[in-house]
This record gives sequence, structure tokens and C-alpha cells, in this order.
Amino acid sequence: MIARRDLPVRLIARTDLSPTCFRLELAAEETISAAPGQFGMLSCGSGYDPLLRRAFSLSGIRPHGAGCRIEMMIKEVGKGTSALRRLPEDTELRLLAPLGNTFTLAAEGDRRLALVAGGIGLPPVLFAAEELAARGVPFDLYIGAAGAGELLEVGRCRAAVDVVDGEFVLATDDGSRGEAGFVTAALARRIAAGRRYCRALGCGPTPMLAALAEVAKGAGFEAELSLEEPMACGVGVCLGCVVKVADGHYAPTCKEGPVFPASALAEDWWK
Amino acid sequence: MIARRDLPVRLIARTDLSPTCFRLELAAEETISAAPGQFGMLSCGSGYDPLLRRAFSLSGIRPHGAGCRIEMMIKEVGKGTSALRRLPEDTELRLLAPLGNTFTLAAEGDRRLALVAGGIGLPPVLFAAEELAARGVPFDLYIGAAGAGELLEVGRCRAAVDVVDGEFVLATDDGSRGEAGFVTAALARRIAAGRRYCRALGCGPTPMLAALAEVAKGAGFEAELSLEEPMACGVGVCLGCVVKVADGHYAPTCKEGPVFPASALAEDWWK
Amino acid sequence: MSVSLASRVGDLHLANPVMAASGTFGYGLDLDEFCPPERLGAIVTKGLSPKPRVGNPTPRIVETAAGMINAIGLQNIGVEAFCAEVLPRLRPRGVTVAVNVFGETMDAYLEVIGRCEREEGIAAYELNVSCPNVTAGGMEFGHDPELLRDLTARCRASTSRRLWVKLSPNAPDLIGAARAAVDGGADALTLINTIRAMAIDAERRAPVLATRCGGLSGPAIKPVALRMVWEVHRALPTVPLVGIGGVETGRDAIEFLLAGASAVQIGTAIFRDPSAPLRVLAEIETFCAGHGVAAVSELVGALR
Amino acid sequence: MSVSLASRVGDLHLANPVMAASGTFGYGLDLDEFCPPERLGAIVTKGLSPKPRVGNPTPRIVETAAGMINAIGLQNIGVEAFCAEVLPRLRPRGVTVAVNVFGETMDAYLEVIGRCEREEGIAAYELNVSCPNVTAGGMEFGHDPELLRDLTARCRASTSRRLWVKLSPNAPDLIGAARAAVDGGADALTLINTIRAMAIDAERRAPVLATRCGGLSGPAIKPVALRMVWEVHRALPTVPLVGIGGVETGRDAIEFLLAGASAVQIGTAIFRDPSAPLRVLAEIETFCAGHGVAAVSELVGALR
Ligand SMILES: Cc1cc2nc3c(=O)[nH]c(=O)nc-3n(C[C@H](O)[C@H](O)[C@H](O)COP(=O)(O)OP(=O)(O)OC[C@H]3O[C@@H](n4cnc5c(N)ncnc54)[C@H](O)[C@@H]3O)c2cc1C
Ligand SMILES: Cc1cc2nc3c(=O)[nH]c(=O)nc-3n(C[C@H](O)[C@H](O)[C@H](O)COP(=O)(O)OP(=O)(O)OC[C@H]3O[C@@H](n4cnc5c(N)ncnc54)[C@H](O)[C@@H]3O)c2cc1C
Ligand SMILES: Cc1cc2nc3c(=O)[nH]c(=O)nc-3n(C[C@H](O)[C@H](O)[C@H](O)COP(=O)(O)O)c2cc1C
Ligand SMILES: Cc1cc2nc3c(=O)[nH]c(=O)nc-3n(C[C@H](O)[C@H](O)[C@H](O)COP(=O)(O)O)c2cc1C
Ligand code: FES
Ligand code: FES
Repeated sequence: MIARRDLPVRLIARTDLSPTCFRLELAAEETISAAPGQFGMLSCGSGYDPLLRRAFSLSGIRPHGAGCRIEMMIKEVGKGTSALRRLPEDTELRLLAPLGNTFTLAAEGDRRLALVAGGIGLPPVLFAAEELAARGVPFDLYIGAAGAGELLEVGRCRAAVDVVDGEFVLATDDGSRGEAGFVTAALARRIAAGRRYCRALGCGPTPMLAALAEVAKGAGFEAELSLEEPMACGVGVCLGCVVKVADGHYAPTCKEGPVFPASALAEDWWK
Repeated sequence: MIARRDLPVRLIARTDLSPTCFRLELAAEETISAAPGQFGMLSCGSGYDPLLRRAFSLSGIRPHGAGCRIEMMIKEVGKGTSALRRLPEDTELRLLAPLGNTFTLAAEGDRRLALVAGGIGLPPVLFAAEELAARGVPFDLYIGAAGAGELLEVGRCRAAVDVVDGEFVLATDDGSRGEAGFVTAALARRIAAGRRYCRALGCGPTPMLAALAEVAKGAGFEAELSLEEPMACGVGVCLGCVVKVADGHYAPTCKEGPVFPASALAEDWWK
Repeated sequence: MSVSLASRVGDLHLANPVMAASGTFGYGLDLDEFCPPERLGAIVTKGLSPKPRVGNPTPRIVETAAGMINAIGLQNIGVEAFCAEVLPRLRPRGVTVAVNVFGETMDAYLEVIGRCEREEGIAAYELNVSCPNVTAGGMEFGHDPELLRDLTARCRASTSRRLWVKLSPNAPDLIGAARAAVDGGADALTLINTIRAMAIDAERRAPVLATRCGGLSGPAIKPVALRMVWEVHRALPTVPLVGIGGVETGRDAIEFLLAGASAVQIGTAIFRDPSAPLRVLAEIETFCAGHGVAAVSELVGALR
Repeated sequence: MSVSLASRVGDLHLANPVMAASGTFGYGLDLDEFCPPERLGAIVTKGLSPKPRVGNPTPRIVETAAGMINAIGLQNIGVEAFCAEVLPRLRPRGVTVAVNVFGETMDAYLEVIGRCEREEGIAAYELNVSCPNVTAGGMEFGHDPELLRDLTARCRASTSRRLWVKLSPNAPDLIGAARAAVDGGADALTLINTIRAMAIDAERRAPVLATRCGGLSGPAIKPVALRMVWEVHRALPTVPLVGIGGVETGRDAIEFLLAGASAVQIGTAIFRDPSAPLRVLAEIETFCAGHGVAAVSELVGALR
């Protein structure tokens, strides 16, 4: 496991990606290395309200001076995320990272990987896509959103897919861009049309992940799902973030996850 | 009483006045009029920590577009004031103002007013000084601080005194600038030397106010003291900010004060 | 979509479910320019005693994380001044007034109620029973079910107006206290009062407050207040409840309604925002409109 | 100025007064890279039961204003796994270990202690009595003084190690519970455990937590915890206390010491900052150095 650190970070850039989502770039003095699927626990300011750090997937890490620049993509949904959207540049924050496990990035034989992201589930998937592109591992990328306006980083997505000549599939619930309907349906259609995958890597709303697991199961390949459970500590000690696994136990998703093969989860994990 | 308002204000400027103190300028859409001694309850950001607004004296109000520019001087001493020191410009805050009563600005006969400020007690005193200067009412101005570095707005103070040919007396506890020792001692020396005042207007740490009351009493004139009690509401309903008055009752300083003639307070008001 | 805000606390019909809490809104007119009392479901006066009370020495308040502790000591103008000077100004405004009553003896409670009985324009009495009974060794009325039933019964006998009992979260047995108040004849229960708490000044090595301990209020206590409202509602589903404790937003208020409260009171929030009760009311209306709730009353006790 | 951090809880000598609280630090080594357990006065394990426990369904946690509510359901690896796999790794590190024990029957408590008695390297047992006693109709052990005295006495008889009883703030009679634990043979009392609380999701019109209610912790409860520590210290001045509840800073810790605690535990703060216990310790040292306090022990119960 890559060593966890509690990094002092400085907010160096914030860029709007959609009406509700923005990209955050954090500069750290020291370098950390992380893999797609891993996340960090970010403080949202001083004071005791909000009290807890917030969990965000890492969407990329680049060298920056002697240290590194850590990138996240965040959707404003409440207290913490709206505070993050308003903090002035150069604000000092703490980031506990890298945390959790990672997606399996290898493909098998001639089968490609299916990368599937719904809404703000994109960050770890995009990180995976750019990593796969760099390694030349073939994949198709499916990204979905409620509407065209909420599709994030389309350019970067396409660029990554193009490197490996994969297919880039866009889907919106309201059909305002790409294929109409859920992104998992778009995946199902291609599978029905005979496309074969070795594995799916997915992140998004729970219903989407449940649907992805169904589709993958039906087509006989594994789906690795990046889960989002409410977290207090992010480091395995509070046992608040658990998910029910196949043997009926509750596993801390911050430590044994956030990525789980669908087959390792209990039937009713998403209920 | 000038009508109280709960004003949406925008932080338009912040200027350091000393290592610990800064000036805050707030822009309001509507105009309010306030007199020296009055204060406002300022929110310190969103979230419930800090929970309560903070009380700050108004040190000046100027027209600003269709509304006004409200000036305060603040010392960073804890949660709320440090939040205020870090908020980005253009942050929207709420200011409940003007609150409380005012100093008596008239002089009597040929006797001058003695304006006395200790440390961050300057804001209402400076407001009074500039107002008196504008009206041509004679006064001397005594300002004290722990050290030279904590003397605030010396230039503005001198300018105001000069208008009425008053004396400007600086005192520092460590003698690093002006007369060495407490500002009230500097006042006492002048009185001992025969100077006469009709009234003292003072604001500063409680021990300084108690000393000022003593000096004034000894010299036979009234001292109007601007008190600082912890406040929750600022508008007279919580009864948290009370001070013991002469008849033994507890008076809400936010409403019946913050300015009290020393003679109206209980002997042990400062204990 | 238009939303009906009409609410009922027992047989008391209210224009809306939002009240200003005792001790945080003066006597009803103190914050008139920010929050006209007639626009609220009701206002609850600062606690009234037979004679004026000077209250506790200072410091009386201290801020804590998302809360504050107060030890005001029930400073108030006394029931006579309220009836003679304040009530006559509230009456023509059509304000629904609940008088918060306390005393250090049962007779003191009865004295306050007795004086109010001579006046028109009082909708209910709210008994603050978080007060030490000097004649019973300082045990708080609200802490001893026997005592509480007794007190309530005697107050009940002295008036035909609505009688609310305000429960203390510090009582050893919350449900027992609730039952005792109802047995004694309470028409409704208000909960919760402040939670006994303490702040210490490490510099002075002394308690911050002159009285050492005080009562904790504000958002910090909301989760405890919600739990207590829910517990009492489950135990006594037919008893009307008025929920209070850390309500700052319309959403907070709706949480209390869902837990079983027929109305809510706004306390400490008023210190942050003098028009908080009106804001909360507007937010309740917006929430209902946005969630297809035609009448707030539908929400009372609707927790799944 | 050099400050002595040495502390004592009864006859247990500690290098310093800061412990990691049960349920917030795993079994002692989970946060090793952030907070090496041997650098703390002591660590308290997650609550251990005779057999492993799966815990409650989800959601288990929810954030509140300056606090959080948890209903983990005491998920743990069981005493056997702790003794076989964890303790052997703690022992050589010289960690002062307090084992937090709970059960749904008295025998369960005794079973956990019995298994631990076969192991070296345990300094104390901390009984979590905020647990429903299934054989006594689900009444929590900590809520009934009789039951608590009994439980403590039976545990006392089963070990010569130090026995701490962790008091519940929800007990009807805090002082009574404290007395009962001491009468039963407790060497020290830990307080407070979480305060029973509830969060409601207005959207779903349902409780947020799967178990509906849970325990409130964090800065929000500090004023209540301080008050309780102070009250118990006043009632039982000779009984060693371990203070806990919302400690986030060295200053918070010092407030608990002044109120009468011999040491403090850090819980929820660890979730915000995995090295919180070490930070608190450093801040205590700085405070003492800056205030001419030669030994932290001087501060215990030094409230004016
Ligand atoms: C492993 C992991 C990776 C994540 N990656 C991203 C990401 O890359 N981008 C992004 O925008 N969001 C991500 N999330 C979700 C993100 O953590 C929440 O949106 C955020 O915590 C909301 O905080 P808030 O204060 O704005 O919302 P509030 O609703 O005010 O938060 C209240 C509480 O609920 C918790 N909470 C609310 N929503 C979620 C959620 N969806 N998942 C977990 N906890 C939640 C918060 O942490 C907080 O404790 C991730 C979550 C997890 C567990
Ligand atoms: C009428 C009035 C006028 C004031 N004018 C000024 C001014 O012009 N400039 C300035 O810098 N300060 C002024 N103060 C003091 C100012 O209100 C406090 O310094 C400020 O509230 C500290 O907040 P904090 O969160 O930074 O400190 P903290 O210590 O974290 O505050 C904790 C709590 O104590 C209260 N508190 C702390 N110190 C004081 C104090 N001295 N007086 C009242 N309450 C306090 C806070 O309001 C808060 O509720 C004034 C106070 C009053 C009552
Ligand atoms: C400053 C202050 C004064 C109070 N005075 C009274 C009172 O006189 N009578 C009473 O029954 N409750 C009194 N309370 C309690 C409140 O009415 C309310 O029950 C409590 O504060 C919790 O609600 P909140 O969190 O919304 O403030 C007072 C509370 C505060 C903060
Ligand atoms: C997630 C979580 C799990 C806990 N588990 C236990 C436990 O197993 N045994 C126990 O005695 N206390 C447990 N507690 C209570 C804490 O030890 C502590 O008493 C309480 O949280 C108050 O302290 P704090 O505010 O510093 O967190 C737990 C608390 C939390 C937040
Ligand atoms: S978030 Fe605490 S165990 Fe996972
Ligand atoms: S601050 Fe509330 S009465 Fe003065």
C-alpha cells in the first residue's frame, strides 16, 4: 500500500467545469504517488462546522516544483463543497492521501476495458483513462450525465480514448447530448451488439453502479465499482463507511475500497 | 433612536493598522446614519462556528455610491476576528447597525472634552474626535497602547486634534513612544498641572476605564465610558451583556449602553 | 403551489407553526422592526415571575462550538409590568401570546398566572419547570415527576387557558416527566429547554460564567432535541408537542415537525438573525411548495 | 521551561495525560504512521466482545453542527483476534493498553475479561456500560445503579487489573451511576460516552441512520462533558476521572484537567486529524510552558 500522508496543501487553482462542478488544484511541498481509484480526505476550512473532512477522488497528480500538484473535481452539494468553492486562492488546507485501493488497470487478451462514469463519478475514471492511455492499454469510455451541461472534461476524455483508438460514448438522461438515457444502457446496447470487455471500471451514483454490475454480470465480465459511503475518518478506524460484502460482513470502504469487484459485494449492498 | 437595520454588506477593503489590528471597510446598498459610540453586530462568515455575530464600534461612515461605506477597526483576538482577517474581499456579510447609544459630543463653557482611548478602544473615540473636529468643538486626545507598534491611526488622530488646536497625547506602557505608562496617568498629570475638562469620553480595556473614572471623579467631571461586555444578540433581548448600574440592577449594555456615565454605574461594575 | 401554513397545538389554532422562544425575543415587541410578532404563529414571553428579578451576576453568556451557554438567571420585568405596559400594546396587534411562567415556589407560579388571568389576550401559559424549588430543597420542579404533576395540576386548576409544560432535557426521566405533566393536565409539552453545561477559562483556571454552569442552546443541541421530541411523541402520540432546540432553518423546523412536533420555537437563532423566525417560516413554505406538501400539518409526525 | 507531563490515573502511571479513545483509534496500530501508540499516555481499544460482531446496517454516521452521530453497533474483531493478533504487536512497543469491554450480558463482560487475563500487557479494562442488557429487558447497564454496581463488582472479582467504568451521559442519575461503579470496585471513571441523538432527512422523511438514533460526539458536546466531569469530581473528589468529549485542542484538554480529570481521551478529533492526540499533547506542553506550569498534574482539579 502506498504510504498515507497528512499533507499541508495550498489551493492554487479552481476552475468551473459546469454550473455545479469545479476543478481544484492543490499544491503540496512533498511528492506523493497515487493510482486511479484512490482518494483523499480534504479539510474544508477552519472552525468546527463543517466538522469532518470530505472525501474526494484524486483525478490526477503532476510534479510541481519540488512537490506535486494534486487535482480533484468537485460537485457543490452542501456545506463543505460550497465552502471549498468559496475559499480564496492560497488557502492552506490539509489533505489526507492517498487513501484506499485502486482500479485494476490491466486488460486481458484482446478484450478491452469498459470505463464507465456517471456525473461527478468521472474523476477516478478519467484518472484511469489517462493512465491507461499512457500505458497503451485499450479501453472504451462511457460517460453520462443528467444533461449536456453536466458532462465534464469531454475534451480530456476524448483525447485519452483516442490514444488507444477506443470508443468514446456520451449519454445524457435528457438526450441533450450524445445518446439519450442512462450510460449503462449505452454500454448494454454495445454488448448486445457483440462487443466484448474483460472488465468494467465504474464510478457514479449508486443506482448507476448497481445497473453496471447487472450489465457486466449478464455479459460475464467483472465490474469494479468505486463506492461512495459517508466517511468520518477515511483511514479505517471509525467503521462508519462500511458496505455489506458477500459473506455478510461490513467492510470499511475507505480501506478495503473504495473499489470493489461487484462479485465481492452482498446482493443487497446498494439498498 | 436611529433605526436599527440588518444590512447586507460587502467587504470592500481591509488594511493592516498594526501587527494585530486592521481596518475593515464595508459597503452597504442603503445609507445609515450613526453617531460616535454606536456599534454594529457583524457576522463572521457562514456555518455555525463561530455561531454568534461579533460587536464592533463604528469608527466612521461615508457616502458610497447610492449607499454608504462603514468603517471599523478590529483587533485579531480569536475565532471570529481571525476569520474576518482572512475572508476574501467581496465577501457578503450581515451587519446589524447602528446599535446602542452615543457619546455626548457637546463641550460646556470654556472647558474642553478629554478623549481617551486605550489600544483597540480607539475606533469610537476617533469617530468622536473627527466629529468634534467637524463641529469645531474643542478637545484633547489621549491615546495609549502597550507599545509604539500598537498605536493606531496616529496621523488621523493628530489631524483631528489640530483642527481644534487641542493637545494630542501619546502614551505607551513600555515607553517606546510618547509618554511612558498608562494613558490615564498622562491625563492625571495634566489635570494635576491645572488643566480642566468638562467631560471625558473613553474606550479601552476595563482597567483603563476604571482608572479613567477615578481620575475624572477626582477632578470633578463626568467620564463617559464605552463598555465591552460579551454579547449574543446586540439588540436587548438576550440580557447577556449586562452591567451592574448604580441602583443595583443589571442594564443591557447593547441597548442602554455601550456608553455609560461612570456615575451611573455600580461601584463594583468592573469587578 | 400555495401552501397552507395553518397549524394547531391542541385546540389552539395558529396562523403558522413558527413561534419565538422564551428568553430570546423579549416580551414580543423588542424586535418589532425585524420581526413583527403578529406574523408569527405565536410569541413566548421571557419568563415572568411575580416580582421583577435582577438576574445573575456576570459573565452570563459564553459561546461554544455551534452553541452558547447562558446563565441569565431569569432577569425579567415581573408579571405586573408585563400586564400593565406590554400586553396592552400586544393585544391590538392581534399577537398570539404565550406567557412563560416560572417561580421558586408553586405559589409563585400561581401568582403569575393569577395576575395574567385578569387580562385579555393571552392564549397559553408555558411553565418553565427548569427552576429550583426552594421549598423542596432546590430540586427542580421538572426533575421530580411527583412535584411536576402537582405543580401542573395546581396551575391547571387556576386557569381555563391552555397550559403548556416546557420539559427539561436534564430531567432524570424524560418520558416520566412528560407523563406527569400530562397527568397533571398539560394541554401540550414544549421541549427542549437548555442542556446543563459548563465552560472553563484555562487562563483564569475558573469557570467562564459567574454561576459556573448554565444552559447550552443552539445548533449543537439540535440532534438531542430532535431525539427527545421523537421519543416523547412515540411514547405519547396524542399529546401535542412544541419542538425547540437549535432550529436555524426551515429544514430544521421540518425535521422537528416530522419527529412529532405540531409547531417549533426559534431561540438562539434570533441572536444571529433578528428576523430568523420569519426567514424560517419562508423557508418552510418554500420547502413545502418544492416538495408537493399542500399543508404543513401533513408533516407533523410523518417520520417513516 | 521544561514541563513534566507525567500523569496518574489512580495507581496507573502514565507518560502523559493524553489517551486515544475507544472506537476512534482502532486497536492501537491502525494509525501508527500518524500517531505511534507508545507516544500516548495510553490507548483504549475499540470495544471488544466475546465473539466478532458485524455491527449495524448503514448509514451508520451523520455529521451535525460541530459534531457527529454514530451508530456503528460495536462492530469489532472479537477478543480472541485481539489477543492473538493485535496484542502481540502492541506489547513489544511498550504501549499502555486499556481494553474497552462490552457485552449484552454480564457473562459476556466476564468472558472478554477472562480471555484477556491470559495475556500480558494490558494495563486496564474500561467497561463500556452504554450497552443494553438483553437479559434485563434491554435496560442499559449504565442506567441502573443496581445493575451497574453488580456488573462492576463481578468484573472486579474476576481481575486484579485496573477497572475503569465509562459512564453514559444518558443515565438518569449520573452521580448515582458514578457512586455505584465506585461501590462496585471501579478504580477510575471515564466520562462521557456519546449523547443519544437523532438526525432526520427531510427529503426522505426518515431518520438518517439505519438505527434511527445514535450517539452524538465532537466539539458540540464538550460543554456537557466538562459539566459532568466537574459534577462527578465534586461529588467524588477522591475518585480518579478520565475526561472525554469534544477534546480537539490542548486548551480543551486543560479545561478537562482543571474540572477534575486526571487524563483525557481524544475521540472524534482523530477523524479530523489522525495525529490529533500528539498535537493535543504538544499543545498541552506549550500551554504549561507558557503559563509557568511545571507539571500537568498541578492542573488536575485546580479549578477555582
Ligand atoms: C471515496 C469517495 C470519493 C469521492 N469522490 C468525489 C469526487 O471526486 N468529487 C465529488 O464531488 N464528490 C466526491 N465524493 C462525494 C463527496 O465526498 C461528497 O459530495 C461531499 O462529502 C459532500 O460534502 P458537503 O458538505 O458538500 O455535503 P453535505 O451534504 O453537507 O455533507 C454532509 C455529510 O454527508 C457526507 N456526504 C454527503 N454526500 C456524500 C457522498 N456522496 N459520499 C460520501 N459522503 C457524503 C459529507 O461527507 C458530510 O459528512 C466522494 C466520496 C467518497 C466516499
Ligand atoms: C460594544 C462593543 C464594541 C466593540 N468594539 C470593538 C472594536 O471596535 N474593535 C475590536 O477589535 N473589538 C471590539 N469589541 C470587542 C469584540 O467584540 C471582540 O474582540 C470580539 O467579539 C472577539 O471575537 P473573537 O471570536 O475573535 O474572540 P473569541 O475570544 O474567540 O470570542 C469568543 C466569544 O467571546 C466574545 N468576546 C470576546 N472578547 C470580547 C470582548 N472584548 N468584548 C465582547 N465580547 C467579547 C465574542 O463575541 C465571542 O462570543 C467590541 C465589543 C463590544 C461589546
Ligand atoms: C439567553 C437565553 C434566555 C432564555 N430564557 C428562557 C426563559 O426565560 N424561559 C424559558 O423557558 N426558556 C428560556 N431559554 C431557553 C430557550 O427558550 C430554548 O428552550 C433553548 O434556548 C433551546 O432552543 P434554541 O437552541 O433554539 O435556543 C433561554 C435561552 C437563552 C439562550
Ligand atoms: C465512531 C465512534 C465509535 C465509538 N466506539 C466506541 C466504543 O466501541 N466503545 C466506547 O466505549 N466508546 C465508543 N465511542 C465513544 C467515544 O469513545 C467517546 O466516548 C465519545 O465519542 C465522546 O468523545 P469525543 O467527542 O472526543 O468523540 C465511539 C465514538 C465514535 C464517534
Ligand atoms: S471512514 Fe472511518 S472507517 Fe472508513
Ligand atoms: S447582547 Fe443581548 S441583550 Fe445585549
